[in-house]
Amino acid sequence: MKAPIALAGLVAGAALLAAPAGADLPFEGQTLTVLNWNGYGSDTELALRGFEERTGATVRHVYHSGGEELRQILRSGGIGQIDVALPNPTYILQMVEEGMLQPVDPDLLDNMSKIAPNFLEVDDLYSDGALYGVPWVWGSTGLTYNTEAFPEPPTSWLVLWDEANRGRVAFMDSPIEAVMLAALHLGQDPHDPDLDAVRSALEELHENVQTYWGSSDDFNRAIITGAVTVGNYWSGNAGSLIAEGHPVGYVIPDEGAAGWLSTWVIVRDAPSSDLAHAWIDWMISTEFQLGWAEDPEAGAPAPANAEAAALLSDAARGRVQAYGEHAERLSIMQSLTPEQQQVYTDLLAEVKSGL
Amino acid sequence: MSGVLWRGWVWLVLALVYLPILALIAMSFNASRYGTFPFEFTLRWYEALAENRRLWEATLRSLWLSLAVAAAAGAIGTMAAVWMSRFGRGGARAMQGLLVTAITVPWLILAIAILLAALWVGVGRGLVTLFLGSLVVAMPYAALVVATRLQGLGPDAGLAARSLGAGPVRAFLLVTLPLIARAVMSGVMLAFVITFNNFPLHFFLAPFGFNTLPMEIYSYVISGYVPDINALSAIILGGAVMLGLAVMGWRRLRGG
Amino acid sequence: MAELELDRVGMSYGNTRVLHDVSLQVPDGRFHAVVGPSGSGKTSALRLLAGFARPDAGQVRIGGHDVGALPPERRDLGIVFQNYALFPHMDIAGNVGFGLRMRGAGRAEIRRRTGEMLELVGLGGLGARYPDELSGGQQQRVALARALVIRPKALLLDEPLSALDRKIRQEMQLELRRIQREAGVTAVIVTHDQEEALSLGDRLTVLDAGRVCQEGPPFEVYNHPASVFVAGFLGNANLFAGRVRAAAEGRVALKDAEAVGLHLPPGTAEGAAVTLCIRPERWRLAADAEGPGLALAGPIRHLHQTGETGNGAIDTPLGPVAFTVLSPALGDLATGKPVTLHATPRDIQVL
Amino acid sequence: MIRSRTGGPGVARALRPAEWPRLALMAPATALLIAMVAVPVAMLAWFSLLSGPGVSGAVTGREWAVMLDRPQLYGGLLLRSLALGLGATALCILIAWPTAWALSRHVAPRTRSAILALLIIPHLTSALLLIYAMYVLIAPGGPMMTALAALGLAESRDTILFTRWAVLLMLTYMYLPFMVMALFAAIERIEPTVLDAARSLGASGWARFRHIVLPMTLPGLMTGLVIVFTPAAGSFLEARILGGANGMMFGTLIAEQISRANNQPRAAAMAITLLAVILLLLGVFRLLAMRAFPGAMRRPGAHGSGGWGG
Repeated sequence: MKAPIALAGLVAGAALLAAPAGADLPFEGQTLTVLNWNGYGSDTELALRGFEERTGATVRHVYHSGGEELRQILRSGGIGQIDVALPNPTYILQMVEEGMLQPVDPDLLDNMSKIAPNFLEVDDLYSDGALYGVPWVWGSTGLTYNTEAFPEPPTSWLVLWDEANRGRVAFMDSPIEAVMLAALHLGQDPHDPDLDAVRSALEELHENVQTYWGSSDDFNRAIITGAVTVGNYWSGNAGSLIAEGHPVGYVIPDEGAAGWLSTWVIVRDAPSSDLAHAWIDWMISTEFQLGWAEDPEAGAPAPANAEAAALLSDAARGRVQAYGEHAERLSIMQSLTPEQQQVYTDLLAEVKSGL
Repeated sequence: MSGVLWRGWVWLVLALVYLPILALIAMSFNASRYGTFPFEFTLRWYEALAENRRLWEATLRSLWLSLAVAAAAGAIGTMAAVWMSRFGRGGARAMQGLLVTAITVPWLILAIAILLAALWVGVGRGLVTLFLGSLVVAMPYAALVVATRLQGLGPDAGLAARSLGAGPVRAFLLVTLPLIARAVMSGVMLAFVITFNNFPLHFFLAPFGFNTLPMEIYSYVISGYVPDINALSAIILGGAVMLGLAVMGWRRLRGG
Repeated sequence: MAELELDRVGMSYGNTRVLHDVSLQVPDGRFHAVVGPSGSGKTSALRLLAGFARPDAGQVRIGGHDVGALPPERRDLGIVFQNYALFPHMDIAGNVGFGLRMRGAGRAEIRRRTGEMLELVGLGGLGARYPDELSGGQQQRVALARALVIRPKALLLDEPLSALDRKIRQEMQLELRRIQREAGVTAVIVTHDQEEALSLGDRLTVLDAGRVCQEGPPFEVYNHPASVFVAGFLGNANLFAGRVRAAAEGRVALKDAEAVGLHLPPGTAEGAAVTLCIRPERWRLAADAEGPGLALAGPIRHLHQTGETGNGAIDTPLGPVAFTVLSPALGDLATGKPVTLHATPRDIQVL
Repeated sequence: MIRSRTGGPGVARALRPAEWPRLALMAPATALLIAMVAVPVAMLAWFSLLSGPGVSGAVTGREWAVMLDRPQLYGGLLLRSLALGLGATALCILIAWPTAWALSRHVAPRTRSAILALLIIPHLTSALLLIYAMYVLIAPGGPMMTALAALGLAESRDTILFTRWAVLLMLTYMYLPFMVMALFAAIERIEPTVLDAARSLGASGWARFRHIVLPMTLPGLMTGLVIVFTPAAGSFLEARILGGANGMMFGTLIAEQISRANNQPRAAAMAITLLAVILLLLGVFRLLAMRAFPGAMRRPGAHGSGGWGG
């Protein structure tokens, strides 16, 4: 009984050893450095192993905790060390201006054709006609609530300001999201609001906020344990909570919500531009996008790959909150000028300090 | 009677210090990924940890960075301490002032100062910046530990060796160094521990992609985590305490 | 001022009994020395008087009152510790004035009395120094001044001179005696140094293993030790084992030697084992044995001069015998030269 | 040989060959301290005057103007940081003092060294692990809240996590063992007979503490103050992870200036402000201590070997 198993193991081992030598892997021994959020798809086993099998290259991750920090990492030495990054398209133009990015060559991406056309129409992806960002996934930052505390789904952002929810709100620690949400709440143009009004709205909101969440874990923990009952949260992650059976609901309020797109960019002076293209091609492949979205614990947003989106199981479709009617009420985030960014950052910092 | 109250207080404080640590270890065996109850025993997170290459790689990275820094800090610190105790005169006090000042500056502020200076020079983040920054934080501890020992020792032994015909280098290597070996070891260990633990410096000075263990833990805690970090923390904290107790037990056995 | 009294006290640390039935009486204004080897219980006795320890049995009395329940801070005793126990963070004036401060004395009074006391101990003008800037002898004086300035009911001294050099120690013994007289304070000194005990105390108590061995004036105790232990502990002694041969005549037989005529204590039984004790300085050098008493002859084994006196020993059938002579007499002696030592019955103690 | 370098009249001397090895002993440490501490910290002052981003802008002093323009925010955060730092230090002293005393006077030496080791060991691993352990402990629905809820003392969803109290608790927890060490070392140095002497002179329990024990442990207390207050007031992680909406500290904002706002000059200006205020406060404490107990803060051994009292 034992001998055949040992033998089988030996054969399998030999096959494994032989495989890399036999297969013609184009990037054998190279390393790709990815700049991303922690736990945002690209560092799953699926992503790493799939890429290694295809290219022979290993992947290294550098983590950031927000778009501002992402750019900061590139500014302070990341260029030349990091190959690809995953900014929100609102940052792309400015990053091009700062000389942080190099154009993506769509001809090197076999899966480019599968991306839903509407995502490729976003202006922020292009500079001087050249493509810089490749759409990957998309989602919204909507109202997420505890269904036990709110048997009737709330339909307006007003609920965050409601005095009844003092100390029960989790609010996202992101300047641009904060400003856009306050603007929507105030009925203003989310892309060009009256900042004084926004400031006082956020200061008022601060009274209700229990925590400014910085990670999906912060939010998950807070809402599952009941420490908070309502907040603004990403669609995909909220979908995962719902799928896991937690008493959580997710809506796009009547005022609308911020919509976002995650796009891959290639950093200027990337150690290997070809490898970077190979990576992006893998990331937007139907196989990866479907695999990620179908993993019930991964908290994946909606795939930008139309083929993958069409193949989604119902369960996965529910999790990623990729419903057409949602999209209509979304205000897709737009680029900010450096001045705006500084102002937004200072504004949120001041509100958060409570002083 | 009052002695009982005093001792009770000590045990109470000890218990409180260990409360979070024990809670963490307990929760590392809890199935809920959000650390909630009811408690359901599982080894799942330890299994996940065993497969988590990132955490192990970060642990190794932290270990060798700390080892390298500790070795350098021990050497440079011992040299400075010897200089202070034997030749320093007025300079010793100035040197001591510098060492103590270096210890007094909060790590966050020092990290930012070094980062900005490194950017200004054009070096920026990098292994060299990280190494030198860690070294300058750890070295004063090693130097002060050795200097204290040398001060307690006095120059007699070294002078005696000199009077018996040993040259200054041989006198140091054969007589003084063995006498301060334990202090040097303590200094090196202290430097190791401080480097291992110095998150602010790692956070601002490490080159991108060079995530030390504290940085990995930070990124887990800040940007969403998997409970295998509970398992790793439990192993490190539990392991450190076990190691400490083992060392003490060994010393006791040897001592009596 | 008051008399101090330990009345049949017993004391234990855990299961170890350190004092058995110890009594001590120090009349008002007297200087009493308690002497014994380390572990004899002398420090425990002092701690009982001071109030740092409680007796298991018996009473501690100060001025006739039982103070068993009184904590040390309310006993009004001045204590000088072996290591002086000066407060390192206070200057000398602060140290000396501390007890007055604790008693709520006014600033001016503290300054005046502190100054007076520093003058008394010979440290006038050093009030602003710190303890670590003084020599050992000076620190000792500060400790004394600090204990005396509160005008204590009594002064307790715990090995106060043991940390000092020999020369300063002798000087300080005289000083201590002078200051105690001038202050007129009852004092108890605890020491393992017999010389110190003999020169300081009006009376002397010898302790061993937690029991009182002998009590009396120094001269008395030294010259008439009550036991082999006391004889050996207080100064040097040549001890010879013997057996009573003719009690009526006072004859005692020593090993391998002639019987010796002595004044035996009344009631000594025939055949009883006794020990003869002869202090080295009691020997007379004699050309040959004459008169009653004990004579021992033999070659000089060694000699050395210590100052005004010289010490030596001769080899005898009874073993080496120590003697002390005044320095001038040393001139006639040389190692190896045979001499005879003679002691009259008055010089011989029978134990 | 060793004593050959007696200073002589202050004539500029050429270094004799024999002195080179000596200088080589101190050169690496000195170079390191100057290049990596003195120069960068001094340069913060210069960087703070530039206009960002980066450290190559023109000298404008803009960031100081911004900070002065918003005294409520920057001053308020600074005060909060100092208050949290001082609060944690005070709590550390209150808890550590009796602990150190009990260890020194009421615990057998063997047990004592074991307890001291057990106290310090977890704190030598990684601050982040401890913060994280505290997070797990006090998280809503976590062990502590569940236990309190079971006792009917609180609701399990309530927690002090994400409040200033959590930050204060964490800072106290983080630095307590170091304060115990500092005070223990100081208390060990008080000879028991010194306290007996004070007693015999009429000092009651409180008076002995006030006049003997407190001043004699003052140097240890000052050491403790430096090793607790300085890092506590300059911390940012504790507030970042446990502080939530209300726990923001000055250090958190400094770190954000670098990692988020890309405003290095403001980070420099804030860092130098914090450093100056901390050093100033430490100086004031030292002065107050010297006022209250002039003899206690002397350097020991004016007659002895001289000390680098640590």
